Amino acid sequence: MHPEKQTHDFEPKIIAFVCTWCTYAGADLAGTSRMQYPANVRVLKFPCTGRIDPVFILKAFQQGADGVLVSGCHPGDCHYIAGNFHARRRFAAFRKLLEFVGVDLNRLQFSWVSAAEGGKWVEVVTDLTEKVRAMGPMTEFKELAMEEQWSGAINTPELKEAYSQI
Amino acid sequence: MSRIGVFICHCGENISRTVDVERVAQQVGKMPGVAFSTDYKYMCSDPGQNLLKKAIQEQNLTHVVVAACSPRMHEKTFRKAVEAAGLNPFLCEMANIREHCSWVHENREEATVKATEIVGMMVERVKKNRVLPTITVPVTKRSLVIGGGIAGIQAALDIADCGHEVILVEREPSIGGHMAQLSETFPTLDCSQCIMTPKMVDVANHPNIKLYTYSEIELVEGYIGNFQVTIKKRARSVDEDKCTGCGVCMTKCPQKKIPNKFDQNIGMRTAIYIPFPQAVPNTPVIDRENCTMFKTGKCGVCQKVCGPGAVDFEQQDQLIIEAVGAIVVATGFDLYTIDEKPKGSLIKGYGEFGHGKIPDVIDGMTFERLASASGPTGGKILRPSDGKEPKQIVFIQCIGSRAREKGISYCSKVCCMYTAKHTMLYHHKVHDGQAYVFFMDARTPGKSYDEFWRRSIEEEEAVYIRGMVSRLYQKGDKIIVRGSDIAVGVQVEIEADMVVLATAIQPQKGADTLAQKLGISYDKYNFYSEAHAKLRPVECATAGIYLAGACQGPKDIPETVSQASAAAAKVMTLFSKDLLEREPIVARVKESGCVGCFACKKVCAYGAVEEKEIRDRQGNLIKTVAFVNPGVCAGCGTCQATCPSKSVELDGYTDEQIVAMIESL
Amino acid sequence: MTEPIDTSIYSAVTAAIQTEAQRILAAGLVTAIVGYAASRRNGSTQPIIVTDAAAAEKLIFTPASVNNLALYLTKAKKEIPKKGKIGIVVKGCDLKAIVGLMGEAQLKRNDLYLIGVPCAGVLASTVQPSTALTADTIASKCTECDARLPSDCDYVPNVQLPTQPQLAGKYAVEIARLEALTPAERWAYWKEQFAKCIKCYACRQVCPFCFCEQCLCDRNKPQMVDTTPRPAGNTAWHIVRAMHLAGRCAGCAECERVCPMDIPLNLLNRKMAKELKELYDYEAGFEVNDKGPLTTYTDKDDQSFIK
Amino acid sequence: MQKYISQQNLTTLLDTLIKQGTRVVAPHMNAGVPLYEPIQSAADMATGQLPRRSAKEAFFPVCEDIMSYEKEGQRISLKDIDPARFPETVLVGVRPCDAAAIPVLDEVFSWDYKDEFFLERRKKTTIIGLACTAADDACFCTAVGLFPGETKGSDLFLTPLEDGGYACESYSDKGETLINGNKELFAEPTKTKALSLAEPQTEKIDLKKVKSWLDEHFEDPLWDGIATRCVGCGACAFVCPACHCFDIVDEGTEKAGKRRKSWDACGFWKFTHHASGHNPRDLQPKRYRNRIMHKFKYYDDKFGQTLCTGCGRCVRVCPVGIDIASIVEEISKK
Repeated sequence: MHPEKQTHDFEPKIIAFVCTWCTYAGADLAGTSRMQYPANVRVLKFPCTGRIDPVFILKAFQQGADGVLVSGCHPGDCHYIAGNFHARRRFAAFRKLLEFVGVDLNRLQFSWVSAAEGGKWVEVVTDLTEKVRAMGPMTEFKELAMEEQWSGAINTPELKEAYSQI
Repeated sequence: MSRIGVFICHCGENISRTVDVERVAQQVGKMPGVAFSTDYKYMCSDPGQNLLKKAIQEQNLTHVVVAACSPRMHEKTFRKAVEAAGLNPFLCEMANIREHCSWVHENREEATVKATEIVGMMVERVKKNRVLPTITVPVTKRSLVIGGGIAGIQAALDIADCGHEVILVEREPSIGGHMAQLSETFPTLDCSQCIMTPKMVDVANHPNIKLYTYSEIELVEGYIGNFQVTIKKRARSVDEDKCTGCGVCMTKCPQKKIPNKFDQNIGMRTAIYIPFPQAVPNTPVIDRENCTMFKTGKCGVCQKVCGPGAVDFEQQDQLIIEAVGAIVVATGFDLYTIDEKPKGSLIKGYGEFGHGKIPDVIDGMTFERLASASGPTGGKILRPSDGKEPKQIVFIQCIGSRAREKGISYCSKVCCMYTAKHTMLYHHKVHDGQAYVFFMDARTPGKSYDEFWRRSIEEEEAVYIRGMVSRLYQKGDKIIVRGSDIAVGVQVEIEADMVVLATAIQPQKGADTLAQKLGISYDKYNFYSEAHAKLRPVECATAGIYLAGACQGPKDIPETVSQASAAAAKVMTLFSKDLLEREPIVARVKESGCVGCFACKKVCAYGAVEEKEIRDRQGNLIKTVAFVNPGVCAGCGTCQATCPSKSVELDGYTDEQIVAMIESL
Repeated sequence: MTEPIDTSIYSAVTAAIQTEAQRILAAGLVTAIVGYAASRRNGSTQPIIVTDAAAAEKLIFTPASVNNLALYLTKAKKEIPKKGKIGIVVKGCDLKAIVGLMGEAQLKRNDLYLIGVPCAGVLASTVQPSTALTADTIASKCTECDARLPSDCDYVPNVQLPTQPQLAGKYAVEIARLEALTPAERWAYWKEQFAKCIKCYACRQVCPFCFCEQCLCDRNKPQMVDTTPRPAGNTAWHIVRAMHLAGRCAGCAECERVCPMDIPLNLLNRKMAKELKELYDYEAGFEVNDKGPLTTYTDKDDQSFIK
Repeated sequence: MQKYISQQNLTTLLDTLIKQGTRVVAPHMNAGVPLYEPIQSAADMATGQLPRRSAKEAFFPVCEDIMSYEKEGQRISLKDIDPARFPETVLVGVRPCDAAAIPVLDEVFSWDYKDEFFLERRKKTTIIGLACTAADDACFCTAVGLFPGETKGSDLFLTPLEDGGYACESYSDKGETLINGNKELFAEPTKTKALSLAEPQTEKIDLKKVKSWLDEHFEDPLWDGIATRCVGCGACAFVCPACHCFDIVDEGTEKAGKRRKSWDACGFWKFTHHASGHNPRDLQPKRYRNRIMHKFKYYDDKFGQTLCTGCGRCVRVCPVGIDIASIVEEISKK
């Protein structure tokens, strides 16, 4: 009844920011259709992709996400007329910025998943999880969180241990 | 300090089969701020809800998280239950551990860990939830109906009968719309005017209906419950109060050869005219473009003959402002004009069928006027070119419709049925004539529709040829129609006396301009978009605006009437309360931080952001800030993501709530 | 390469500014003029607000007139009373910022008297203010300047701009260099740069577009960006700053000039400008735009990155 | 105690210290910017330019943790930082203007509250000062009563000689201990001429006069005149060797986090912003006035010292060219 968990060396943490009308509903559909996908994703619901601030993506990486997914309604399907069009520009720009400061864009996925696309949701989540799993942990922001200005740094055993855990 | 109650639902076995709900409840119980945590078989059941209510009261809970199915399923249920127990409903959140967890993962360990994290995320979120009072907006219980066809008339009468005032605005000099032009209607063949004109008269006589004909919408401001509409009442040049409708002016008017649009330009009218004898209002209008007085300054015959002195050449267009609480848009349709491609249109012409070039190639509406007893031929089917009775007549369906290569992919829905009707009317009037129909498919769903269509073949002897016409040309006084009968697989050539094209139904010209004034959305064909294709088919996404009839998509009369009554019902629902309650998920501006860059205003698709001046006690302007009208705001939050200083915040989805969720992971 | 750059027009520009300033102050056309004046260190200038015609002689323009004075017109500078018409000395790059501020409802053209400066370039922040202007000492932004002559000003001194030596665009070169690196190498580069940051917020305080009364990063409910000057918070701050300026930044490079730790901040802004130009054909210029590239959209926008 | 140390032996001294596990902090180039930083080898020392930030950060870090918290269930557990973990440090190549600021800071950090973070680092650090041979026109140590050979604050003071070596004099027990522990590297003083010290850039200012004017002029049009152009950044305070205001913030999540202390600046609008929303220093001139008052009056009132060593860093970094030396000079002439 309960299949064994597939063992992997590394289970990535994936944070998904989705709009409530299309992608959240699409993920619900995947559920009602009993489709299966990796359990790594955590979904945050927004009214619209237009509400998703780039800072949230940054915050997610800082909080230890190994991959981030942003997903909403297909162009023209926005429940709020044009929220996804604004989001499209905002993220087109933001991903370029992240890329420029050295974030590997393979860790940041954008998609349009409609309420009818339970299958696409599964595909997008599975692909991102597998891709990020293959890349290994996102160490950049985690390391950064441990770093201090030299004058404030103390090399404690706890810190060394924390580093080794990244 | 928050005292959060967490309720983990088993959903029978739907959740508990894969998620160890007891362990989740136990783990969650240790999270900071959680005062009570339990699991239960069916949280949505009455005992489940009672458990929730009891716990709120006994444990003095301040916030609630129900971990169960999707919030799209039961959020309302639990928020209601929470409200019944005395908490603000927005202090309750749902954690989706069914659709997003137990149903999509098989491994119990993984699913249990994930469910715990999902619940933990919602626990952190709910701590930052604020009490949100329901937003109330006063409602002006008058409504505006745009368009005086059958849809507008039906909606106006229903609302007016309910005791609410209606402003009915019609662009043409008379109400009636396309239905008034029809001869008979399918599938009963009752005379259109016989059933239409009584309704028109009802409108004219209704104490609750204020009728503006020959008028257009100039400007729409405000929001649900509180619209201000500016109506441009074009100068009729005839004083409606003085005119008795005697018609002397029309009989004396020297300009008698003006094509009458109502008769599809095959009948003629005078320069001072009513479009048809049963027009409502029965007040003539002077067509200033064709009136000798207006063109040359000399004539004035109508003024001289008018007993009551109603003719007024000096009359000006008037702007009238009306306050209404709801708007029904019923602007109807227009027919696809096949010989030209309007500038900027995505639709290509059908020049190959000679419409507009071969006089005896006409469209369906022209056929209606020919068949109409009150039409230009007195109901006789006569060809426009020479007035002869056509003995061989060809009907071609799907002109424009379902023709992706021409830019229209939709089905116009009514053509199969009206073509069948046309073959019958033709057969009744030209007993020795033969009707042929080229068709792709026959679409006849509807009560008694298929029976009607079969009758046209089986009893009225119409010959149906499945296939499209490839070529059509004039030869002598005949029109040669060539096509293929794909059912039999042969080429067909018919020497026709007249050809009738079932041209596609399109939205009225200017539908897009009106939509922009109203702030409603429309598709690429300019049909207005409903809020939800299935569940909100008569509402626009913009609150307080409703749709009726063919402006939303092709429809026949019964469907139009149903939708009009449905729109009226929606209006009456809105008017049933003095104050409109709205979900408080709207944006709010924190004025102290706002610097008035109005990026929010630039991205708001609803025009909900206004500029507001802040003044000190002496009245000096301190600054201009953004103000979000809660009556208009739809709650998408695009403004907040755009605001550089985060001075506008979407209640229910604040940065604090979202960051709390991210930080919980 | 130490090719000298001809700044001989600056003395004529200075004289013209003084005469015009005196005239408009005396005639009451403006209540104050924001310009540059000499300060103690050899060759240096500092911003000055002149309200008296007699003090107009203090106004100068030199290669050390580096500041973007548009800052003083914004709401961020509450100390300057914004009553009546204000005159301001602007270089082309400064004018772009003023134009941007007009587009964001922060300034009205009628409230300003623009004294445009034909500009041959200003000094880099890394050299002493007394240094002569050469291809080496010129500010990086000036190597990519397309706005030496401001347009639509109320007054521009009538001098002939000398021909400029061809200068290699320093930002374009550096952006191309960084783009060619791997993400990990770029991360290492920026990590080293941002680690130096001490969160003095000079970059924010001099930016004409950082006119928010309360910066997102000064809010603590929620704490979107950690405020402490540690590598994590520094990195977040600079990413957020660049994103908030995307599609707004006029390229005056003040952020980079004032950074006491010499972090190449304008590189981020230039990179975003480059991307927005490529994506939406948007560039900061002399024309007031109602909407910036990130407050508008078309239904045809690129979405090749969206699955 | 006066000694001589050759360039070679100084290198050996530092490398030995590093090998022994002592943290050696010296001027060092970091991504193109000279900063006082721990060095891995004496060869990394770069004394040519005045470091962009002062030496105060060796005692008063830009940012440091002072406590951590963890929440589990209804319990919160706190953990203090143990100052015993601060490393033994030798701070070398310190400019006189930087070294002189340290004893000034001692006053405030050991006043009614003993700041263990500052004092513990102070206790574990030996300061080797280096006479200043290059100044620019932003420098004004001579205006505030110091000079390029000032030894105040140094445990050991080096004066560069023409032969590349240094005259070396100890001014404290820590200095003597360092010499005594490495006797073989130090020789007796030589007759070699010292390199000429940096040219004084400014006349000495009568700081008593400045203070007495400040005593009487809390309200004065001067403040508006200077500070309308101040943009309210913290650059001047952060690079200053004597500014010592700090902020304490908790960073982390609901579950765990740290309490941190980091530099603050009186130029920031938030500096005196009350929780109520009121701000007694609501405009920039009031904030800038505080900067001058604190340096030349309040600190003097309390500790009898001036909170400025004339390093000129604030003059160099000010985005709008505000020049504290000219302001103080202007006040002294009133």
